[in-house]
Amino acid sequence: MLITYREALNQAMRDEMQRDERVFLIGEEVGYYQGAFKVSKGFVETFGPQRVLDTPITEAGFTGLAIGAAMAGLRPIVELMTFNFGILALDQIVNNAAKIRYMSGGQLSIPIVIRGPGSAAHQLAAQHSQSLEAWFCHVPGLKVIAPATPHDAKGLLKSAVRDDNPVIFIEAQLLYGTKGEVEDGEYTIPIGQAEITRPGADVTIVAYSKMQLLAMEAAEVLAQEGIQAEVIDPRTLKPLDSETICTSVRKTGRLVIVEEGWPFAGLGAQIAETVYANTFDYLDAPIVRVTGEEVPMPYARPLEDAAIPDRARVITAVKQVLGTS
Amino acid sequence: MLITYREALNQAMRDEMQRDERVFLIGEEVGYYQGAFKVSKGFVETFGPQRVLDTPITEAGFTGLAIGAAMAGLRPIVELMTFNFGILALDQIVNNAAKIRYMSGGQLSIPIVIRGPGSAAHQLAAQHSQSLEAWFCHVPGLKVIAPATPHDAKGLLKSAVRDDNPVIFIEAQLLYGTKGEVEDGEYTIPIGQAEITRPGADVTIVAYSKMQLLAMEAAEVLAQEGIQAEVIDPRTLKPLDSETICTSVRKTGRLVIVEEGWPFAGLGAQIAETVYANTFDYLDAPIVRVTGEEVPMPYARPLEDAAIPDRARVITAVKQVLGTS
Amino acid sequence: MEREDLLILYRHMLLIRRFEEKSAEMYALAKIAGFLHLYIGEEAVAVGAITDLRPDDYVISAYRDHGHCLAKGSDPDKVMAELFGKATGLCRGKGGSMHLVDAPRHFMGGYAIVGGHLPLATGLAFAVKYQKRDQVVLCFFGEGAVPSGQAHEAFNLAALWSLPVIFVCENNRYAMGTPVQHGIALYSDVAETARSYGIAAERVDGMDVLAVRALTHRVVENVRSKPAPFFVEAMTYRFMGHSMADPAHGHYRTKEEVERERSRDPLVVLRQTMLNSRLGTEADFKQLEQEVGEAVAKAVRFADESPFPERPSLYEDVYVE
Amino acid sequence: MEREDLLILYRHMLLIRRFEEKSAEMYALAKIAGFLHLYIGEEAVAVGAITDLRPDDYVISAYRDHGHCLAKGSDPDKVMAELFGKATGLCRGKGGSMHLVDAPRHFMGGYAIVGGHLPLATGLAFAVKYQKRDQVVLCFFGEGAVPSGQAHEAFNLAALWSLPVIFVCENNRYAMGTPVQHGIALYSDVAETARSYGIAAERVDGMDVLAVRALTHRVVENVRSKPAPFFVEAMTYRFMGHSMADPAHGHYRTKEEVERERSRDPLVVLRQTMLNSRLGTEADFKQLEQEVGEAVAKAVRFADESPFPERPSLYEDVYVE
Ligand SMILES: Cc1ncc(C[n+]2csc(CCOP(=O)(O)OP(=O)(O)O)c2C)c(N)n1
Ligand SMILES: Cc1ncc(C[n+]2csc(CCOP(=O)(O)OP(=O)(O)O)c2C)c(N)n1
Ligand SMILES: [Mg+2]
Ligand SMILES: [Mg+2]
Repeated sequence: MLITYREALNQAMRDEMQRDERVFLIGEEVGYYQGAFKVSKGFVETFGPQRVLDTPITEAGFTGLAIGAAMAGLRPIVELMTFNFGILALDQIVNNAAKIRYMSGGQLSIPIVIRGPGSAAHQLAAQHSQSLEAWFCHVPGLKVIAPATPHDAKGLLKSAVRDDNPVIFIEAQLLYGTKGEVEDGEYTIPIGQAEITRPGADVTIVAYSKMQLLAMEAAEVLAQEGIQAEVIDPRTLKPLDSETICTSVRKTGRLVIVEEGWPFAGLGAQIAETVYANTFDYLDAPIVRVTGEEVPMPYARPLEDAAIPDRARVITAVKQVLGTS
Repeated sequence: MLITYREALNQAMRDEMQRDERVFLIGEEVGYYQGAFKVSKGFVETFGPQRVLDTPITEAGFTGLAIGAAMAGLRPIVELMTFNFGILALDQIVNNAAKIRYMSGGQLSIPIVIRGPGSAAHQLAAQHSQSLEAWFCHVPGLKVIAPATPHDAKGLLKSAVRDDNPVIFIEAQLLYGTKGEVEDGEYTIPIGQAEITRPGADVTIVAYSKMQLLAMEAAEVLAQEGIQAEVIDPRTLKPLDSETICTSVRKTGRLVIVEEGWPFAGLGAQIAETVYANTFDYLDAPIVRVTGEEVPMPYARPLEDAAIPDRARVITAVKQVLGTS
Repeated sequence: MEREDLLILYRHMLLIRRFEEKSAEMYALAKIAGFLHLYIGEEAVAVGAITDLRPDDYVISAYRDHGHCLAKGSDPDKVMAELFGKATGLCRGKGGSMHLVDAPRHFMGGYAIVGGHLPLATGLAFAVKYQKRDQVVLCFFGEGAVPSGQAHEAFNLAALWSLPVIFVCENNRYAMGTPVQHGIALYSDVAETARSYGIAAERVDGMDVLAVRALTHRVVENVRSKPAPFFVEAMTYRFMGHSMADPAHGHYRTKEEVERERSRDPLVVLRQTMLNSRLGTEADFKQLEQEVGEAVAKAVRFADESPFPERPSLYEDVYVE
Repeated sequence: MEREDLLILYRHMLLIRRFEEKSAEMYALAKIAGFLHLYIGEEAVAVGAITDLRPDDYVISAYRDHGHCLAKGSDPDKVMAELFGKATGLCRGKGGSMHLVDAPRHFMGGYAIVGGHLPLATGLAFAVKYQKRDQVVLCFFGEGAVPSGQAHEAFNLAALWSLPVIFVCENNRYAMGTPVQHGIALYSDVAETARSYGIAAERVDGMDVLAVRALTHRVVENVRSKPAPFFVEAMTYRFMGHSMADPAHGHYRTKEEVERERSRDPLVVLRQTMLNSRLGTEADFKQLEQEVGEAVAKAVRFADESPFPERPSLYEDVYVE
């Protein structure tokens, strides 16, 4: 069936809550408001306020509460209204969720999913338009997922909820309304598996979340010019499926990485380093990164547009890596 | 004169506070306790409790307070007892200190230094042994400094205090007691300049903070085996002096990067990516990274030792990059 | 109060009201985008608290900041241009609705992380005291910020160090769709939070600009002469949705409730008071409408005709060079 | 109380005392490293509050956690082995002094970010309520954590949702070198913090194990039958420095003050009560000393003879596979 990314998330959570009584949803406006972006539409009506909890604006408090509940055997889904507010819960995520298992020598585990939109929407300005995945990816003990399509969103969210580890699940405001085919019925997608979303022999493009859509568009345009790009969506950012990426690069010899976040110490740097180190003798040109600009996000539309990667920049990057620009 | 890193920091802050009334020091135990690691020894006695402020355990609160004070024209130095607690102030640092200038279209500026020890000491376990520089380096609007020697600590801290931007200044508990020559009298070191701490033609080693000491030790040992390593200390992590590093790599063709933090999405990934992209045709072998292990820090000494880079690992890495291992 | 003063108060509230109504129109026309949080219904709080401050007193706010910015005397042209994202805006188009800043007027900004600007306010007050000056700081925030950790850390520091900051809690009873009783354990007396830090606190009718003004006038003079924080709980109501993305009434409050509250419209209340006491005439109000209408129209014209920022400005203002 | 019960209380306190004195020795010998925060002087709080909990009640603490862990019944051998960083330790040597965890005993850990475990405690209580069970959660923390934002967010949630968590504030009057009056604006009544959330609160003499026990006994039963948070302010004192890196008295408190407080030693207080009321004899105490001495010696032997964890364990327990 053709459904939106938002509906896919809704279905995944609904399934999992139906399947397992220990799963509950907690966050700001997730209940009666149906979620700030309506992802939990109908939930409080179906599952009741015991399992769908509206919280005060206390990200550290309710994320920590959910981690504590996980220590006692529950399986919380925490909705962050946006990942910008996740910064306030970072101590809980990094110092508790990610480390409690290790510090306890394996006695405890924290099966929790922390989800919500990351990255920019339209003109939300500096404090509301950040792509912070690199921070989470840096931390051992966390898994990080950033699906681009409704199909992946559903399958991966279900896997995330069933995973016994803390999972950071990064969505995007601008993806919520996008549509895609989603299999009927029950399926999951394994965490840690990239997908080749378009085969090609000339150049590899790695792009995740919203940027995956850009990459596919760019590949279309490039194909018309006779350039066959192989597009890969890592889907899981940590653990990264570097095998799939490196295999592709060994074939194409050229790589473009697209990410929306800031360039310096962004996730693309790590992907590049991994690829360079593992395909050193296969690379025909330096890897080209397409990233957000090195600035806080400006409000004005023309500046914002300039700050975020677009199709044209991906196309330019591909031509640059091919030496045809 | 030969002084400790701790004394060098103390001198730098003392000079700057004497020089400029707007400079004040704020943090937990910085006053009557003389600093948790005695960096502000004698300060409250010299400058009084108006300029040396002991705070409650409220990192977000007092860091935000200092940012607000900077908005009104003061030049605060915030001491974080350790950077682990800086996670609690991260919203203030990232969403306010780093962005206020931009959001205000240049009307306001935040001349603040946020300093304290990062990285592991001995057996302080998972919540107290983190190297989080990659996070700060990711954020536009911040500068990040991590000096390895008393000389650099003094010169760079003075520059940081005089800089009109927010500066993250990362020290290390295990460096406080180390000694080094420091020029008498007034000097500053420009932010953004790496130093070649040892010249050599065979291989380049980039290492900062504590790891710089390891790199120098390793270079000594390697020299005895006839391998001449050029050692570079970036000193400033952001903006990174990639020119100095790339020039060296163009000469040696080989690079080892040493960092104490976690490997995935660590700062070394960015340094590697920068070097690969800029010296693609000069590199004779893939860059080798020496990093902390991908685990929360364990308490037990043998495990902790295994989790942190040591001299032997640096030497092995150099031999690996030289193809002689 | 004098007739002149009352007319000024009314004019300020009317300016905010008409400015924001026009902003909503401009939002519908996509001239303004992003999040737009209107202050309509709450004007008496900003105007009552801000208009007799000294120009060098500091004001700082959250994302619902148009009212505070205009009450502090910012040029409506520049404010509207900022909402349009134009180069002539207060912040050169970089801040937008949620991050208005007017440093020369000591309007220190709107901030969009709930609770995050309370420590900043405390720091402004710290700077005042450090420099042995006598300004006060007015910090506005919604009741939704009260449970946040950052607010509490700020309260404690302000109280410990006797800083001259007046915390003005605009209790409009909802944080987005969350009624105050689901957000704050002791919802019936939000000011009790402040008292637990030894901070003096008072509640005031936030729909009555004269009451707000009387209270803040007294408090400001006290705080100025003897620095210490104060907490004002202003009972108010927003007539519009949380932002343009939220309907004025929805599942979380009924149309009836909104209608009922609208009868306490601060503009209507003041107007009635003035008419009753013959300190204002229909002619006065008509003239004010016209003046304000023209000012707002001019602001829109200015914003509309101004250029967007050029690409190079993207990279400016990240660092002080 | 029965003689037997009193002897058990005394034994628990004595075990903690001797265990920690020995730990300090082992620290001097570098058998233990990192931060070591001793609980000496504060034993009555943990023992009074924990020993008549049900085994399935939860306890959670900060970094000064040996006392709570031992009071919850953990095996001293494994605790000492953990301090030694040995593979046989409670946490396989990975946690150390600040992060003891004994999940089977529902001792949910020691945490080293001040304030950071209060939300966890609230979450444990949430899970209890969610699962319609009747355990209670005891959460211990120093008064230094009270101003932290995380503590406040936890108090508010616990109060809003009536969660069965008892917050036990161990007010030893110092957070490292910071006297409580420099840390908490309303230092004279720390429990007022809790009341501002509508949380019932009581102060108790934390040097008197019987007083602590009487209060917590009553509170636990109330909370169990009718879930709601409670706040205990236990007035106590640490006889040693903040950690092994800090002298017992220094600039922030005088030798005289420490001496004076030592006269309220909880062990001495209980012993005197028992002797006075003839519920304990010198012979009893002598025998307890011997038993406990042997237990501690055995723990040290066990720890010393145990192997360090092997390299592969470095990579274990990061993820559940
Ligand atoms: C830390 C944080 N969490 C969540 C949000 C999303 N958010 C924006 S406004 C708001 C409600 C705030 O309500 P209140 O403080 O009462 O102010 P009001 O909008 O009523 O003026 C929320 C939850 C945010 N901006 N910051
Ligand atoms: C968030 C945070 N900031 C600072 C520290 C450093 N620190 C460790 S213990 C401590 C004092 C805590 O005092 P209190 O809560 O009263 O507990 P006590 O040590 O007296 O038992 C401080 C500042 C920390 N661990 N966490
Ligand atoms: Mg509100
Ligand atoms: Mg204490």
